[in-house]
Amino acid sequence: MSQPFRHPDRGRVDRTRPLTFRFGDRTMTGFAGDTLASALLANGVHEVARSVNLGRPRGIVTAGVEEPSAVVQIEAPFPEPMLTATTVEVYDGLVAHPLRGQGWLAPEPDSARYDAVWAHCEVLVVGAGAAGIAAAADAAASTGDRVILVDERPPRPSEVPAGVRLLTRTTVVGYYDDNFLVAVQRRTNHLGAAAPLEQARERLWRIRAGRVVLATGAHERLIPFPDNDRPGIMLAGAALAYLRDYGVLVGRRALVYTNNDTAYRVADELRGAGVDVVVADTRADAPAADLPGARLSGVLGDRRVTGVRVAGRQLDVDAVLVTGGFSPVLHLYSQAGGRLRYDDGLGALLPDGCRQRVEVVGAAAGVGLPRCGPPPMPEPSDADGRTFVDLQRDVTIAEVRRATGAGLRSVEHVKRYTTAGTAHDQGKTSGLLTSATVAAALGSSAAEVGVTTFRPPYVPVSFATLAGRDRDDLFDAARLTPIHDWHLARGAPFENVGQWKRAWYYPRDGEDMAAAVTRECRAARTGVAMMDASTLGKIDVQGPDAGEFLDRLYTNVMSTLAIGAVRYGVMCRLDGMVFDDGTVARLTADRFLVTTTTGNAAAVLDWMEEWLQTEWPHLRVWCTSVTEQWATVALVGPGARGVLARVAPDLAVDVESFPFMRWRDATVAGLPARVFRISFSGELAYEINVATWHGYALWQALMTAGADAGITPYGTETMHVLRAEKGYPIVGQDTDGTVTPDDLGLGWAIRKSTKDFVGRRSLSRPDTARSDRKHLVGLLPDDPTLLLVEGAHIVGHTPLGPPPVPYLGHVTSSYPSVALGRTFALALVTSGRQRIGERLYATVNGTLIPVEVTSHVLYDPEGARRDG
Amino acid sequence: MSWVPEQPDRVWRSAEPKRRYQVVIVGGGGHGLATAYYLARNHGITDVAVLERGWLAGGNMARNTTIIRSNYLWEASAGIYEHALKLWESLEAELGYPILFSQRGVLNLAHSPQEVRDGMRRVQANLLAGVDAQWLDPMEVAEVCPIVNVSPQLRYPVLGATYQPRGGIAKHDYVAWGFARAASDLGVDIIEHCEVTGFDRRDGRVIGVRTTRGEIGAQTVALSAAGHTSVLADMVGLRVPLQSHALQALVSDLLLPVHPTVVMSNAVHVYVSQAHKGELVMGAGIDAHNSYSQRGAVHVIERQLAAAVELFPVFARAHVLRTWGGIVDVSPDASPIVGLTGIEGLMINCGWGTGGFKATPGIGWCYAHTIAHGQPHPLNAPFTLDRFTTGALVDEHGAAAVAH
Amino acid sequence: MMIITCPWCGPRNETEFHYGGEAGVAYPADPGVLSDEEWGRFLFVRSNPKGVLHERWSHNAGCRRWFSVHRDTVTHEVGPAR
Amino acid sequence: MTVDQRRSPLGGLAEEFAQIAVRTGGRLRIAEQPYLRQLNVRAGADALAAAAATLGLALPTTPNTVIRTGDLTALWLGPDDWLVLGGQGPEPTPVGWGVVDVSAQRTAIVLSGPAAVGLLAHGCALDLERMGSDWCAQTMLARANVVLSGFPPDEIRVLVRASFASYLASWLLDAVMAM
Repeated sequence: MSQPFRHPDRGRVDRTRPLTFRFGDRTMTGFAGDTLASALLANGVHEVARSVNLGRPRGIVTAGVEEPSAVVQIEAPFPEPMLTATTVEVYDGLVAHPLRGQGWLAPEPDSARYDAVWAHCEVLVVGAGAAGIAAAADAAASTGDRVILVDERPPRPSEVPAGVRLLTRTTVVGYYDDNFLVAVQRRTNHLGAAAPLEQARERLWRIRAGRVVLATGAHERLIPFPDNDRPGIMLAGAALAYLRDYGVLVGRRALVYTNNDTAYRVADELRGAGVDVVVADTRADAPAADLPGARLSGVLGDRRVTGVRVAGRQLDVDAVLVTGGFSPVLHLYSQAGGRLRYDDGLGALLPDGCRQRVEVVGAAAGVGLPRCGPPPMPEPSDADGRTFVDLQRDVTIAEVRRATGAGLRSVEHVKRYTTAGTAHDQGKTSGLLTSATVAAALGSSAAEVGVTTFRPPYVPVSFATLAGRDRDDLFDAARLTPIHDWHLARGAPFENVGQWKRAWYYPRDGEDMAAAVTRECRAARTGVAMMDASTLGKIDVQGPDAGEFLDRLYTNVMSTLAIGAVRYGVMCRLDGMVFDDGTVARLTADRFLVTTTTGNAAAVLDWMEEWLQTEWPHLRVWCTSVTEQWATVALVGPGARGVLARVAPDLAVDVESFPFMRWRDATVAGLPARVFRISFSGELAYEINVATWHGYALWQALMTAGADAGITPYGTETMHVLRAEKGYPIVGQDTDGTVTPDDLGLGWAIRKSTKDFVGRRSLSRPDTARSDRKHLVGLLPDDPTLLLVEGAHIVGHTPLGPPPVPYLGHVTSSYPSVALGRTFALALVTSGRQRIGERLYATVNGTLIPVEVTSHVLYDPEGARRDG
Repeated sequence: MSWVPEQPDRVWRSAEPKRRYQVVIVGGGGHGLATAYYLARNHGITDVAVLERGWLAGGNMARNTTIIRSNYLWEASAGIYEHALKLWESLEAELGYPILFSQRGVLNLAHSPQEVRDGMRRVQANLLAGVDAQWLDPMEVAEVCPIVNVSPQLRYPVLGATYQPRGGIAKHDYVAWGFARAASDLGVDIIEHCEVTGFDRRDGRVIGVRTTRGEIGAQTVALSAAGHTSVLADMVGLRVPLQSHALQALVSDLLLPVHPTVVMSNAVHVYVSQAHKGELVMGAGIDAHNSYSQRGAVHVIERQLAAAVELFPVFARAHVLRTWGGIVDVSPDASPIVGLTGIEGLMINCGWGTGGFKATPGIGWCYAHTIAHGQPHPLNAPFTLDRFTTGALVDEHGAAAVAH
Repeated sequence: MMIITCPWCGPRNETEFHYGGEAGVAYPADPGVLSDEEWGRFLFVRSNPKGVLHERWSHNAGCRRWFSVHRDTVTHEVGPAR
Repeated sequence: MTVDQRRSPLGGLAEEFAQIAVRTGGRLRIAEQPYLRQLNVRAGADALAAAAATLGLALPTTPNTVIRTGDLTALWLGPDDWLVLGGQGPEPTPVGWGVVDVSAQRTAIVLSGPAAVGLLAHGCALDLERMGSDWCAQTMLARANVVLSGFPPDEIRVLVRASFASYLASWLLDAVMAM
């Protein structure tokens, strides 16, 4: 018979829409509106899981998120581990499986979409029970207030007050600073395989509320007794919910076991639905009880309750419905920073004040809850090892007593010793039982023992939901230059530099990276080559005090720079270590253009603003990022002048008219441009800047103009080789935050005058002023074909000997060089400049490679090539 | 089914404070307990009290993500962490306590050419320092940890990783309890719910502490209070270069074994292992602002999980069960501060940032030596306070970054 | 997600701001005259109270202005900007 | 007359943007407004009047507001910081204040229609429902810094840096799917 435990007419399920699902190896039917738990119970299935440690059969205990027992694995339509049967809505094609404490993850990627949204309201009400609806109606009545009412259940026919935005299937999971709450909305789960793919499966709501009303209700508690984990034993309120909401009878003959009066309403209603009910009340003074002053001392049945021993009698029952009172749901309140106080009458915690604008109403504030005290704890007995306080973690009274017996006094220690309260339900139904057991064992009170801290999330949230839409290409912004499409079409691989995508090299047919870079380097040294340098940071610094300002930030003097001239500059952090480098060009008397490294553009601008605003507000200087105002193309090589002359016929490009370290405004390829004669390769070079929207056109024009000269686009790898051959350091590669300008051989860039610059004082500290610091030097392997690994370490002796082996430094950069006809490296080496000419050894994975120390400037040390 | 081992029937002895001790250790976390243990075991100093203001080992010891490794960049760091790792390798037998030490290996992923250089550099430095270290290419990463997404299509693809096979995890609480019980057995007094409210001084020298359970005299007071060090140091007018920040962590629901090792990625700010019971244990970034709140902001968690799902697509439908924050004490060079303070009778051990747990036995050993001899142990000698004057920093930002 | 109130733009999420640590630590008028110890203190030592900290923020994703607030490092409650 | 050689960051997406209006039945329209002239103006209180006079417009002093003067729109960016949109010609010459032509630094994406605010709520934390008219704000949209400005009845202009434009456009197109 299908659904033998379905009551003929009670409940709110839609009997016109039967649904077929599979649980374990059984195919069953339920109705639209069922949870997996209600559908299973309708089919008479109580045993739905095994316990994690002891492997005991476990059933369904609750009808909601607090479920401590019925944890299942979803297998289809897409695997999801560790969901409570009480919260999974049934749909056609659902396949679920009983679990023993651990779920499993799908090996295939989750193709579902996720999403997040911000929301603002004056009033947020959590929980759409009677108290929540009343609070929402109240709030909505005040003019103009936006009221959001959040409820974890599917839409119900209950009345939504006018002007209230209702979010159903939505659970508030976290309550953070300044009334910021996060909720998870389950949007398509209940549709199963029919869920539209483009719709987000779950949506994260980030809600900022003026004030919050928590109408989160209360969780019913178990009363501990031997074998209280047997399937068929559940909370009395849950049995009532299954009848009222789903039309499901949890059994035919039930024992209601209670310490409070709510049980009698449950008993009456179940009797009305045809269930035989016996009420056993732990209180002696319980006139309505069939068995007053009763203790449940045993349970019959192995995989399902078949009977109980109570009050010295044995009863045949197929369900035991327990109520040990109620604990207000104050997880969110506690997360908000709300204080809790223990109320003896309720045997539970109540709200006791919060610095945030939050109020608690209804059962969550204890309203209407029976004042029955904590659940009665059993006297110590042989059955303690079968009397559970935390079902999901298999924690028994005996285990808790063992913890206190071992010497533990804090409930936090007991929790960690026993693992009580750490499972899927985070102790929603067990927390108080654990505290009560500890209190009983220590002869103390639950009030003194307290409970462990409530932490977000209130219910488990899938990783993907919290990741939202920040996945795949949207995981992080990819910053593109205006010439990106060209690089892409040309087949360049890209290097991530911060968020930027930079063309790495441009392989021709059949070329690997090494071949491409060799070709690109040769072109730059012997012909003409070009690179997209648009990612360089650019800052417009203007104002009457701009020169003075730059003098304070750079190690060298900028205020003396002539209009039309450019100077290389280094900045230090306060600790004297190199922060960034770049060029400074003087545009007018009170205006400079500063360039920064690609990675530090934002940091340098922030640095400038911080100094200007917080230390030197009297300086009249304004800094503006123009990084993306300008596209920059570096035109490099002995043939660069010819190509430039061709595209900029009005620009005098001869050495005298346009010398090194000067800039000129010009029309280049018909585009308004600013051309800088600066070089990061040692070759004759121009950096041509045009408005970003003209970058692509400039690039194409240069490619065309240089075609007959064999103009060669090159990427960041070639740029790195060319600069390394010249000994130009790259901040972040040849430096690591422990390197001073002098360490890099940039002592010449430190001004001779005593005028302060940021970081100067640090350079004279005892350790920073040592002469035997690590210096940037060149290394030439004895074997000119051998390429050192970047990161290889340098030692002065052979053999290595046993560790710890003292070392002198490490290789920061290493390349094969077509210009040098051999490999070379840059390295930071202790007393490096004093070791030039010495034989040292590079060590990689224990092997030793002999190298000679040289100056870090290996190519064209005289600087003869820069004029072409 | 892997489940936790049976817990011992006996833990530490809860003591009442005496009037005075030879050594009072302020802070009953892993470091304080290990220090007490090694004071007794290595130096025969058993007249020791460990004062804990709350429940024992309830601070960072209870909140960290339990990663153990020694592959730090600089010789000084590798020295002390490797000493710790060697002690970890025999600690279970030493303490007679099941600490679930599991050497499942630690991967540090590299996502940019610069991270590849930095990783290779660290591997070579580690090998010279006697630390086991390997460089793995992406395919080798996938062999060690098949669930890592090594597709070059990732926004920040995995370009390789450093690998320390001897790294791993242990069960934090059990480590603390193991040290507590062993120290207690050797005569150390462990005193919980005893908060230090001030210091007693005579002629400039610290001669004891005032606590919520009375005054306690001491020849040496040894601070071991991690994120709360500044609060204590302020009481004696000692200015320590520390800032306390919230570091967030979380656990998932219990899963069948899926993740065989420990994976850390500084670039995308995530690190994850799967603990013995089956839960994924994850850490994220440090909140930028100072905080003593032991909770963090949810946007950090969101970002962390975006990174986790990118790197481990298999994690998409794992669930976050619980999030929390620890308070990490961060020094300017991301290295610890250990040793003398310039105040007679007062020693300091702090600034471990995110590295505290993995150092536990090592620093306990060395701090005990420092206390017993009044001079730093050679392994903690580089970590003096005066390096912030001379500039001889041990800058682990590059290698430690956010990390752990 | 704290709210930090920018004196110009009003309340915004903490993610729009850059944290600048303790406020009121002025750059020395003449660093050259400081001893190594004094300079070291200026560089590295900042207050770290468990309680109210006078600290700097910059509205980085907004108007880019620096300002200071008093914020409780335990409760994260923020006093008025100045 | 020279050929216009400009190429806007989102020129290639015009068709995809146009589809949105069709798909949403006009509830949401998205279009790039390329090559908008933009001047970054910096002036202390002492030079405010001089700057406004030279530029021929009023500069708002109320944070996060906009003043329109003829075809010029001045956005408040900071207490001494404005973005002036529209007009044409080279940078004016400032005296005692500062100006930088940043026309190519950002491109504009204009969203309009009743669904515009709801779409932005997927990535913007500001309470856009409660903005007045002629407002502006610098903030984050998804993972990009933006300058937003809003005009009646339902238009919101998103100024985004050129290098982030492609990312932000992808994000917007994806968000439309999620709506």
